[in-house]
Amino acid sequence: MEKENKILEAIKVAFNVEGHIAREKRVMITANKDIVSSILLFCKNQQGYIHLNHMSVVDRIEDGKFELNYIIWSPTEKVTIMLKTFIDRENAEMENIDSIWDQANTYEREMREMYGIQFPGLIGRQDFALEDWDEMPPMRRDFDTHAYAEKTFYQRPGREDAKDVREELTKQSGEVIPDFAKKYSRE
Amino acid sequence: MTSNNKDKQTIVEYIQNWSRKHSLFVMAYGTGCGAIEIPATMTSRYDAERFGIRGAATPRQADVLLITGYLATKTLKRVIRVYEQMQDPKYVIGFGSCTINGGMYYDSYNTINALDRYIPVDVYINGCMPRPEAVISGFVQLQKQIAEGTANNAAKYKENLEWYRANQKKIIKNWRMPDYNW
Amino acid sequence: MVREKETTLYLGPQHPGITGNMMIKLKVTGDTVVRAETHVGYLHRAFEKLIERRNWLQTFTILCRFCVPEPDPMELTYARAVEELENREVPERAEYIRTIVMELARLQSFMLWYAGQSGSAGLYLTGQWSVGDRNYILDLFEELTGGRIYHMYIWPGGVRRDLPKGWKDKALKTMDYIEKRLDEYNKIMFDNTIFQKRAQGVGIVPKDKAIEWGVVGAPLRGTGIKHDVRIDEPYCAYDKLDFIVPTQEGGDVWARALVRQEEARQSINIIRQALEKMPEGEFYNKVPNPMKWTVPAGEAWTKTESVRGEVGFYVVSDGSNKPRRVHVKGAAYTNGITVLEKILPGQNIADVSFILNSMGVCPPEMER
Amino acid sequence: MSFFDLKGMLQPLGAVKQLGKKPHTINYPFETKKTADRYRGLHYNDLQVCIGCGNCSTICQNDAIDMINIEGVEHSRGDSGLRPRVDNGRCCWCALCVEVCPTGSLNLTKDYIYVTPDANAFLWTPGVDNPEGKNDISFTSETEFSLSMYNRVPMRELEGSERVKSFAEVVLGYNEEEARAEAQRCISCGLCTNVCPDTMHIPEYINAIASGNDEDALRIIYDNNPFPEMCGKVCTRQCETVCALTHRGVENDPNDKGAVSIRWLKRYATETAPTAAKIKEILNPVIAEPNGKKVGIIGAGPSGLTAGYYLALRGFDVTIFEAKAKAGGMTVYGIPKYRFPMESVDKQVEYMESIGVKINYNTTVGKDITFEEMHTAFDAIFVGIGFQKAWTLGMENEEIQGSIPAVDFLDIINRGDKYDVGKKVAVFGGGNVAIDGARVSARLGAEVVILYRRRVEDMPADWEEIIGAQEEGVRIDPQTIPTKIIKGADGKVAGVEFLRAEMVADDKGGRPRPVAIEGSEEIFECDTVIGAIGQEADYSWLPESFKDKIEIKRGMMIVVNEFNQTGDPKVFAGGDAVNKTADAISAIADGYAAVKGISKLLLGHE
Repeated sequence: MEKENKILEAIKVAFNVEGHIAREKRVMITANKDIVSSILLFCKNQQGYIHLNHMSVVDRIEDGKFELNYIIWSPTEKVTIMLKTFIDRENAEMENIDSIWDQANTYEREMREMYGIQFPGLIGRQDFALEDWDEMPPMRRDFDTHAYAEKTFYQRPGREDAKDVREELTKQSGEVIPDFAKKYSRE
Repeated sequence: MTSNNKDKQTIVEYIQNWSRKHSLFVMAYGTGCGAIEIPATMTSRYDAERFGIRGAATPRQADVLLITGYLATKTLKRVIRVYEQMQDPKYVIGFGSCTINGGMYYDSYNTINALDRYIPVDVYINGCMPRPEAVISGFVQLQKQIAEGTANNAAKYKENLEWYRANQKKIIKNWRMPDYNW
Repeated sequence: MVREKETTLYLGPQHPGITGNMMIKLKVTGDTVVRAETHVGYLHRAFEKLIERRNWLQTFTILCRFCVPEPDPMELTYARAVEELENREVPERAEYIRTIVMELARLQSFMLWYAGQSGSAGLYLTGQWSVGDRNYILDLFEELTGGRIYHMYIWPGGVRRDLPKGWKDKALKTMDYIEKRLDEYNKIMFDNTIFQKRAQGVGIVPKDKAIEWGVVGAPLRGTGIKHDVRIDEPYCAYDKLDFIVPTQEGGDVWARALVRQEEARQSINIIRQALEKMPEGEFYNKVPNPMKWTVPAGEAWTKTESVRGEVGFYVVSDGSNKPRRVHVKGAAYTNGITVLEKILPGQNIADVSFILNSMGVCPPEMER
Repeated sequence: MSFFDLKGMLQPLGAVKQLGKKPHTINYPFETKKTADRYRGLHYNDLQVCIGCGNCSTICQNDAIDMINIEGVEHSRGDSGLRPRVDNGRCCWCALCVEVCPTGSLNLTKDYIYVTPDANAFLWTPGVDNPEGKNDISFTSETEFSLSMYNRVPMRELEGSERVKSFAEVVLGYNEEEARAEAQRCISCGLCTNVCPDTMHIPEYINAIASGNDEDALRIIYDNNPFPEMCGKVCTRQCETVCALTHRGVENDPNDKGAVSIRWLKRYATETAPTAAKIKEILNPVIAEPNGKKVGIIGAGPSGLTAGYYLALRGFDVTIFEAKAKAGGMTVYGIPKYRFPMESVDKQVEYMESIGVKINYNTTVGKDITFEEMHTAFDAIFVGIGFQKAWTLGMENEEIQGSIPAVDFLDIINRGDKYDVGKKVAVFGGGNVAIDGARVSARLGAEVVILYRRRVEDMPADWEEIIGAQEEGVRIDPQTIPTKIIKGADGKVAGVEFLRAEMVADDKGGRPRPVAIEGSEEIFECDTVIGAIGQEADYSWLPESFKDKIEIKRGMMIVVNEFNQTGDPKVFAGGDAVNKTADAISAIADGYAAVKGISKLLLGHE
């Protein structure tokens, strides 16, 4: 755990952020969005964490936030740093880091398309995987893909005679499930 | 499709169908997962060339379009374009669950569910994904239909072009494609 | 200096030289590539969205579809992520079986690569051989898992079924056969002057930039950097097995091909060792009733070395019976987009699909 | 490397040597490669084994499996009558449906080829579309690694030697962790609800427990059962006999067969509310405005109290007349305290009284108040008198000291009075009451033998009770037919004479009958004989004038309609006196049905 402690302390001292060691070779840090790029630069240029492993978003819709994760790795230390920050879901905007790592450009383009997060100064095509998409960014949790698919794509008929087992059983026995209990019935 | 037109064919039609049946040039367009079994079908172990099945690099040369699984809406546009570029006679084989009723991706916002709404399909092969034997049986079924003269969906497509276009345009919002004149 | 006229070429999505359903927009002057832009999305099925609607177990069946040529690392990486979240023990036998499955998958994927790499150089015979022989590995898979391509075999807690009777001997026999055949492929492919001339000095990934660019897998090892998740962060039974991670200097298509050639041999070596060392015992630490199975809240980042490079799964649980987020970082996500766009300029158009094959570009994994 | 690299030019020509080799091509379709023994091909379902639980349909992430009615399959006990149909236009052959199938009826076969030009022809009813598929089965699940969990979380109990020292409760109950784990096993099919006389919402409350919402579970239970604590401890649990998991769980445990312990989970839920006040707080019952209608109830047993509780919730003015000093009926006086402690009943009665149910104790109808008086004073009457009188053994010396019917014996002990059983006790019968008598005697320090006509496996008592009794040192002597009670010199019981019996197969296909073996008389010396061969009702309170309206079958059973209404529209009846099963849950169901009937009669809606 020596290496992990070393980098954790270094970041803590330099940026006054919270962090802990999740397990061997995993350092987790939570930082304010303003200093994310500084931490990344610090790790890359001064600590040898030169490999951007991954960037990810988690939609924390209940808090009105997007959780952004930057996962970086050092080929010498073999330690992974997971840097986390939260941004507002409304008018989501995050600093563009593709000047630090070029490949971040791809991740950011995808995030822009899938979550609607804006990265000022991001170059590259507006669309990534989608084409002529005019709904809300689809990976947002409030986008209902099943409903959209049912509405948009043809549903082949012939399966209307399907029965719900629980419902069929209540018909046979005359059971009446109270409304408040129904949320516990089988999906 | 069960009716047998074989007896009603003229000798010319019979020879035509017989020749078509034994020379199926497959469009080399791997649209989905099922494409992974195409190399296996085509190479030494299953050797589909025994049936006169072989690859063709461009749509103009091809007879058979394999829709190897799900179609993302973005691919659907290209598939329609490829299909329309193909010369008559042309056939479509749908691979696996995804082309029939959406398969695994039935609730995805980006994949179509029923292929036959957008282009006519001659044969469906069951499976996810169909293994080489199943693929070959699909081709054998197609050959049978060709010999019987029942595989004439290309003509159906032209007749019902408006219906197909309406369905296609429902999915493809930005329709910027040339009209091919077959 | 006279500026030559630029022409735009669209390579794909329907093109025999493309490695899947994707498109590369090339700006060329003469027959030299000036700029390349990768367009993906032709295979976008929104897996990560669909997973939001599926519970922890249902997710495992859909994951293997992320990458068609080599689905097993996806299953494994997910299983390991869930196990990490849950602190679920995996029986040792399962770890060995997983190792074998991973290496078999690697091997069969290499055999597809043989076909692609030589085919894009115009050598079609290798493909006929290797893809034909690949069926023997798929037969092994079929007997072990019940499926040829999509195995859906490695799941959280272990593997689905134990090795069937007689499988071990059959696997060893197949390995002997494949090993013999690899030599024959080499004769018609690697020893072939045409291939050598096509491959050497083409599509160079610079060593000093490789890690920073995010290059992973064989392309990285082809530059002389020895980085492999199997050694850096060993998983399954890799830390108990002896194997070499081959590297080559040069960073060109040739170096990558040599790396893969040696890796295929190492795979056979690993499979033999694992079959030998595998202990008896349980193969599955049963998960609870899948419909009510909840995983403690938390996040996990697990990495696996697939044939194309490092595959990472970022899995977040909110404590419910469905994953909150499963985000996949496939090897091709960097190798096939930014790295490719960097190394293509200056290359000959004819070499583009050659380079694509050697970079292991796998579109379904890029756009998911 | 020059262009004229001769080796590199010639080496590939080595491929020529392959020319003479036999190709490895599989000449499909003329030659077929055998698929693997585990191949995941088309589905096959054994329609006879399938119970239509729909677990396959629930696990299917592709929404490919529908449950449909098919010809020739009717619903029956523990079978919903539905069968799965797979949409092969959705299926991905992951075989999760096979892994979760609790009966093992659903399998995948080696057959996989299906080719057609018709896109609508991909609906596949396994077992109907491939009846011969049974011979082709390849991918199956086995109990040890099936995703259905066939092993019950064991219930912690007192040691047998510890139990006999006191009347302390034997079963210790699940703790939270155990309850969650047990609740997780439930596949929520709901087949159990169909056999529950009271159609309790079993999957719902189990799911509530599984997801950690114990209070919700309690609310769901109280929806149609106001005695969950009793049911949670002593229910006959028909539900557990049809649990989907029993079909293969029997391999692991022949007793509980791996059924979800529905009873113990209910018990766990009730432990959320240790006092009457807490029950009220959690349920927060909505009591309707008084509607001015008065209902009289005879007997404060499970059926009477149930009727009283739900009637009170609906705004009726309810008065219960109970002959004894405590409410609860047989559950208080007939069930030993080591199974069902007195406080449990008191708590529930207290809760009922708190929402307005009035109980007149020590008031016997026919003595303290006549039935005619009740009939005029109330708008409706519910009769829940139960079976109070034990059947006589019809044996010599039955009336002498030392011979006592089990119900009376249990009554005495439960009241807290003393009864001297002596050193040795013989119990006649094989039902729960017999076992209760035996186990209580054991707790009083006696050596106990149960004499039962048939084999141990034929005993109608719960397997747990039988095992529990044996652990406590009770000896079961099966295939014995008592013939006479032997009177000692002191005029008390001195022993029992019995015949050995052999089991004879029944000609009509019923269960084997015991037939006495001539001359096999034996004598068992004992101080007490407890007879537990059945009980009946006492209808002496019912005036003759009503007997033509209220029909009583064979002097025992009151005849009622679906609303538990008797021939007299004002009079409803329930409990042991009405239903054959004579258990508490049926009594509760009767009470609940009568509530609907009374509401319909007096308010015009159910």
